[in-house]
Amino acid sequence: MDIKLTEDQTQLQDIASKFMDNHCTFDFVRKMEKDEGFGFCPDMWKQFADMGWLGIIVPEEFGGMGMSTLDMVVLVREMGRHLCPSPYLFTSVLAADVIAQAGTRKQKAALLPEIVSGKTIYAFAYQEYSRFFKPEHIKLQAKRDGDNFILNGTKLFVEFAEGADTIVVAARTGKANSQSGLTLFLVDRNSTGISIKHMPTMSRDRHYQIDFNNVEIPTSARLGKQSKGWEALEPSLHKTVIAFCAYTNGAGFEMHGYATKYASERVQFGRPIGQMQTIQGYLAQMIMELYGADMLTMFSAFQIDKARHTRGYVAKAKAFSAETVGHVMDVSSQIFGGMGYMEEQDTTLFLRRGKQYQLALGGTEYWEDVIAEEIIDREPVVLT
Amino acid sequence: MDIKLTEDQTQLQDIASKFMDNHCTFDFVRKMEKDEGFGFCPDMWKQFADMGWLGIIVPEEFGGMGMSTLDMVVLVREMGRHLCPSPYLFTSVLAADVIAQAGTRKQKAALLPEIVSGKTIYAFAYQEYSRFFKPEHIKLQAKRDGDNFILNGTKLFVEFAEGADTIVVAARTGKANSQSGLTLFLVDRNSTGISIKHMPTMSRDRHYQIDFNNVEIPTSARLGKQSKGWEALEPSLHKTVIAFCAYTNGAGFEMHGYATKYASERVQFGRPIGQMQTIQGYLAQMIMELYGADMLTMFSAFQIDKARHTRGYVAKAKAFSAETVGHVMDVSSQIFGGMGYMEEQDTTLFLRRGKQYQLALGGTEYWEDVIAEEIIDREPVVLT
Amino acid sequence: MDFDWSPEEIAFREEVREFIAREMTEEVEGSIFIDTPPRIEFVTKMGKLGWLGMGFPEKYGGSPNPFPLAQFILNSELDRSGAPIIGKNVGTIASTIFNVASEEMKMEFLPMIFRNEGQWAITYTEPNAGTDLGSMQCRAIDKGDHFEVTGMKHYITSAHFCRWHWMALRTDPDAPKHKGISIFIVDHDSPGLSLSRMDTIGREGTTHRTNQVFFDKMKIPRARLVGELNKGFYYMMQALDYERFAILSFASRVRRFDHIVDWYKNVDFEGERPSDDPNTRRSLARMAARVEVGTMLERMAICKAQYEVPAVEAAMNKAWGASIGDEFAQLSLDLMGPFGGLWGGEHSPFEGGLADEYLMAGHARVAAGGVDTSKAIIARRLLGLPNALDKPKLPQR
Amino acid sequence: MDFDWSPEEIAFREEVREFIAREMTEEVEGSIFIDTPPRIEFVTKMGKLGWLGMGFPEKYGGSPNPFPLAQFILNSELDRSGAPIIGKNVGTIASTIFNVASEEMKMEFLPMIFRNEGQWAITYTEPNAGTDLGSMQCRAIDKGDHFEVTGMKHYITSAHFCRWHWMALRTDPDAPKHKGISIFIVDHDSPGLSLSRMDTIGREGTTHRTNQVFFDKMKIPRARLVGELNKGFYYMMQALDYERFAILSFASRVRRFDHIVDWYKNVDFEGERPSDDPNTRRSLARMAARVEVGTMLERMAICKAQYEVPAVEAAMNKAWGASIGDEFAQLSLDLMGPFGGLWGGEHSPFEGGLADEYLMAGHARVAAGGVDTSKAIIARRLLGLPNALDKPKLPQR
Repeated sequence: MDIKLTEDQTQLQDIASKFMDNHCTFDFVRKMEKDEGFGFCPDMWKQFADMGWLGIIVPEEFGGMGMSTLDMVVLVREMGRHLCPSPYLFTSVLAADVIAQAGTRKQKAALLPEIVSGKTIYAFAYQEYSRFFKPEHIKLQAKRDGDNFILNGTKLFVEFAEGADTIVVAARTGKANSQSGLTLFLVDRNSTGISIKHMPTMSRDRHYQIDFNNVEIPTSARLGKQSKGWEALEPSLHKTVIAFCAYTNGAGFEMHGYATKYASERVQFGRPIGQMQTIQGYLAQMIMELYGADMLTMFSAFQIDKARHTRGYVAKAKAFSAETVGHVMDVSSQIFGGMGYMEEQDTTLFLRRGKQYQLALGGTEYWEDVIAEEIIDREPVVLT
Repeated sequence: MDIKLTEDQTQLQDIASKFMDNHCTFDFVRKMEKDEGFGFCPDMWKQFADMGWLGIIVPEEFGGMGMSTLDMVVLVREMGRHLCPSPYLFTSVLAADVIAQAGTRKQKAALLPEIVSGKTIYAFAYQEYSRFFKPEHIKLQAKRDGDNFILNGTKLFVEFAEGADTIVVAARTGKANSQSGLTLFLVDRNSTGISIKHMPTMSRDRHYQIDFNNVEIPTSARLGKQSKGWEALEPSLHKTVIAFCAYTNGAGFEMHGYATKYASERVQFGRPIGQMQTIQGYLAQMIMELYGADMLTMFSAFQIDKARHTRGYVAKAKAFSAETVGHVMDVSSQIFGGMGYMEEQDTTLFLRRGKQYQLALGGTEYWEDVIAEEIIDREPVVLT
Repeated sequence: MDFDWSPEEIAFREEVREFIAREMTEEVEGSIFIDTPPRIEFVTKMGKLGWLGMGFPEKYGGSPNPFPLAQFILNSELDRSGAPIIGKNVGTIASTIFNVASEEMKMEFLPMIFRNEGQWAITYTEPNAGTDLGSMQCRAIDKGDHFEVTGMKHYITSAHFCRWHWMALRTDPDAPKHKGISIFIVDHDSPGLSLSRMDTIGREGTTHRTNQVFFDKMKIPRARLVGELNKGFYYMMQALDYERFAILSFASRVRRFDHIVDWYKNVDFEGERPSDDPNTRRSLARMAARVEVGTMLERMAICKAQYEVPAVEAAMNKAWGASIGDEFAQLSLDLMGPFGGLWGGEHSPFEGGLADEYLMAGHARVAAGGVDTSKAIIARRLLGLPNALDKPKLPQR
Repeated sequence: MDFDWSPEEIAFREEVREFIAREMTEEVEGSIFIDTPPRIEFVTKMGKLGWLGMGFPEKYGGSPNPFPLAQFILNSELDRSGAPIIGKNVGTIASTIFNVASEEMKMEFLPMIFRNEGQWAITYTEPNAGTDLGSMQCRAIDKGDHFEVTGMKHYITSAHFCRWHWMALRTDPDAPKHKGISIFIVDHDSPGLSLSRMDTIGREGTTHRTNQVFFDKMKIPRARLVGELNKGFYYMMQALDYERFAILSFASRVRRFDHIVDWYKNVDFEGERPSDDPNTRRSLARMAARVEVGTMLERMAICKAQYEVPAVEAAMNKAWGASIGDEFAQLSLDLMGPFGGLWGGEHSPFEGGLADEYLMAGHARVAAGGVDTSKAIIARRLLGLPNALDKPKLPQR
């Protein structure tokens, strides 16, 4: 057992870190928040493609780098450190993975190279009007009509929908209020009947409501088997959730670093505030949580790569990382005193993201329910 | 509005405090823990009677002092400060109150003076094999049989049952699994068919399991109307719960005082540990919680005296006092370092009681459910 | 012990409620974070009723105090309804002027404050003197008939619309740091004074503006020195005890909690009703008890206030209130799933208002000395423990 | 990154598991709080297998270390099964002797330790020197060929059955307090040494006995001074880093948590099944994630241990483990309603064992320096912040 990064991983991390330092500055993040385009930078996306990042987990036969989940997570953590806004997670993790796993040979050959090259950007339409993240709660209907499916319903929290080319849609084709009966579709973002509305968020990122009003799509747009959508989606979703954990952990580490630096420099009552027991207690508690969240995330990625049963680990990683990012952004901001709440202070970029990240992709409550199912309702899986 | 004690209350508090200082020492409490009798001191009970305490809320016409709930609570808080072991709560609060409220004229005249004089000691048999404290969970059956009722079933956590003369029993005479359908009985502790078994607790006090095996009692032993037992009991139970809160708050204040004193005297690293920020933070947090619990308790007692709707306040007082006593005993013990966990150290008397008190008479979970019912399911009551 | 309001207290509360019902408009309520003309006008109306100068002598424009808790009742009702409360102008400035200033200064400023003529900024904090106000460095140099100031202050919240500054400046750089500070009343129009805007975090239009204030050879007439030279730090500290109490009415927190409970009772996620969900119920119940504790600690403080300045109780109010505010800002979003991250729009509960509260909730924990400072006050003044920031102090044997 | 055990690690683990399956009896398992003959015998058997001296040279009775993590795997399996773990004898005493003692002392004591002959007590703490070990006052006066000791120690946990004391004493009362302490090996039979019993809180028969140890003109031969005179404090501190790591296997906590989950899965309160209750489920789920974090922090520490002594990681293990232990001792009782207060008897889950754990859970938070001390170590050594107990230390500009 050894948790040291491999040489390749260290190199990837260094390259990513340097790239982000240079290109994903706080000014850049602020600019993207106010961007009149799609909230991310097409030039940067092109650079991601040039570095091979867009195909990091795409099999080599389709032009990707065929790297592991663990490798991908190392990269995404660096993006998170810099709060990098991009449709990376849903394009290069979720869409790339679910196409590679569930797509037909023809779909893979046609679609994966376009992900790798940066030509196609994906969004992910899953969440509907529910506090939870359960597949049971999906109601958007897909009805077969000759050679087409007709989609009707509403999706919420579709990130970067407006800048995307294709939307991965989880729709109901079978039994209501059940895990089964879902089907995945790859829907052209410009299809007739789609209307998109911005949903303002604390992080000023790009989430959208999409209304599907009799949207006609060809049967060829179906991904995987009919009414087996959840089975196809779940493993890719887990991979995406773990990548998101790495992203939020990275952001947490970065914020913690700023707070630590400030605490060691800010003098009040004749000593740096970081010499006070309470401040030390806050910082020490947070760094333990961050290490714990990070290790859980890495461990889950490792188990995913080994193709083991990982639902419980993913759930624990997400529940704990979520709590951690919320807690770290909140308490670290407090260490800055009043300054932590001034718009011009760069750490507010982190504060505004903390709670939103905590609640994204299924809040703590949803994932705690999953943990309960794993520890109570099923027999334990002994991992070596 | 004024939260100062009245002169009479101050006097009562002073007398109680002095009495307890003299008679209810730590040695006494330890002696009662190991007592081969009933776990309380009959002589002390006699003194309670002499001071009029046993009849503090009994109407004057039945020989009592006819004082308010608030007065009683002031007294009980002093008992709690000294961890005084006695059947006071269930005799002089619960039994006295429920007899005064639900008893027939004849029952009152016969039974209340015997409470006041110290002749009859009561225990309270309510809880059964359930994690919760709901009347719905009562299953012990009382069946009418001619001029008698026949009781069958098991009660748990009956405090001082062995030393009691009479047991207030909540039994089911009607619909199962419902608040309604309960009836109260006053059962002679020596009735045939009763068997009593000690339940060991952390505080080494006297809780018992009582098995009722075809226990025959006369219909005259019924208290209040048949199958209206919960309606008769609930107000008295609230009063008892509030008295118990006062008791645990008193214990909490006392323990906090010991921890504060120790912190200001114990020197490590060249300063009293009470000069360290973390220790100050613990002590300050706990004293806020104690004041809050105490005020909520006093306020609830006041509302009870005004005969207002107090279910929500009682629930909040109990839920919060319970959490507070658990927290205060735990953290205060830690302030003593290793010494806090040595049997010979007197503060362990408090530590052993903390969690048990927290869970007694309905744990936090039960009372939080009650709060939820009050704030969510019913329209708010505007109090002036 | 009597937890009920007296008939005269109830009568006064009714009077206040009627006033609010009559005078409160959406513009007054809708701008908690910004002081606007409608809010200022609202306060002026209270001044006309004599509510600003309650308890001060009539010769200074004051009015008789009907009973000890009148001001608390007034503030509590104002706070509950989202109206501006009687805060620093009366609590800090008028009280200090009344206690320590010259007769001339009293005659000049007190009536003005009680009529709400001219707004005030409290101009204390500097980049290196936040919680640790004793470290302030911005100097007022004694030039005989006036003092000269060059330097800056920051996080000054009302500076962009104030008429006067209630300003603390260092007047003796050689004295121990707490013994070289004085208080001045400074005309905002003084030559040499300029502002630079700083905004708190928030959605456009809801942020709280604060300011950096710069001084370039600004002159302050000697007559504007408040009380004695170099006593400023003690004046500030005395006022703080009172301010902590006066400003922190718990009523608005109770009101917000009630609104949140209402929201959870009434919202319907296409069939999923949060108020049926056991975890949501338990979480709200737990919070309800903790909010109630806040109202109880407040009751304790106001009862004490009838006899003396409730310094310790005010610190408890501050610590509990700010902690609870943070807890329930967090909780209210946590229970909403992804909707908790919204900052406006159709699906955002309270149009993003809860998100705003969440973002500033941590600020309440650190503002005005912060929760940890309040706990230190409790530890020292109530529990008698030595100051953790002083040199190690061995117990007396 | 490889989170899997290697084939040789797995093989060794199997060997350990087989040993435990073969040698473990109820008497060994049933006495976590007391060291008994069956437990001592169990350890002696491990000594015969060479497991106590792993990594030490064979000339001192040691045996080759199969691979870096062998000792951790051994301890983790022992801990998981409730067997005695390889603790202070090897981690503190043998390591320090090996690193600093004379060749003679190594030859005399190391083989004895690795064969588990003669038990040891760590005799450090005094009434005024708990967390602050540097303050110890009990003196060893240099008399040339021996040292003479009069005074006392307390909270000495194995003193009533030990053969040897690993004892820290003040040898220079005039030096700065950390520079006047030395370590000695003291024969328990030394004339002038006597004991007085102190018990921890607990049910009869389950308490942990500790001792006060008194010295009346006790002599220690000079040859029993370990390493250099007055270097004792540094030896103690070095050993502590390692000890924090070695002693705190998380396995037993995981095992206890699994037992609690099992209990909640299987218990039936006449139809009410806690594992169907959403609040119980959520509480256990939350705790499960936090327990898992403990296993992760432990993994981090053991991976680091392959390269160096994981001082910071060990402090995290200690802080997280003790906090989590307290949290779940509390939680497991909280979810039981009134049954949580029971201390044995028919209705008491685990026959009162959970109550015992609850009562001692706070002790784990304060023992061996405590959670706050561990956090201070993290703050200083990982985050580079100055010691809060030192004089104020301004940052270098």
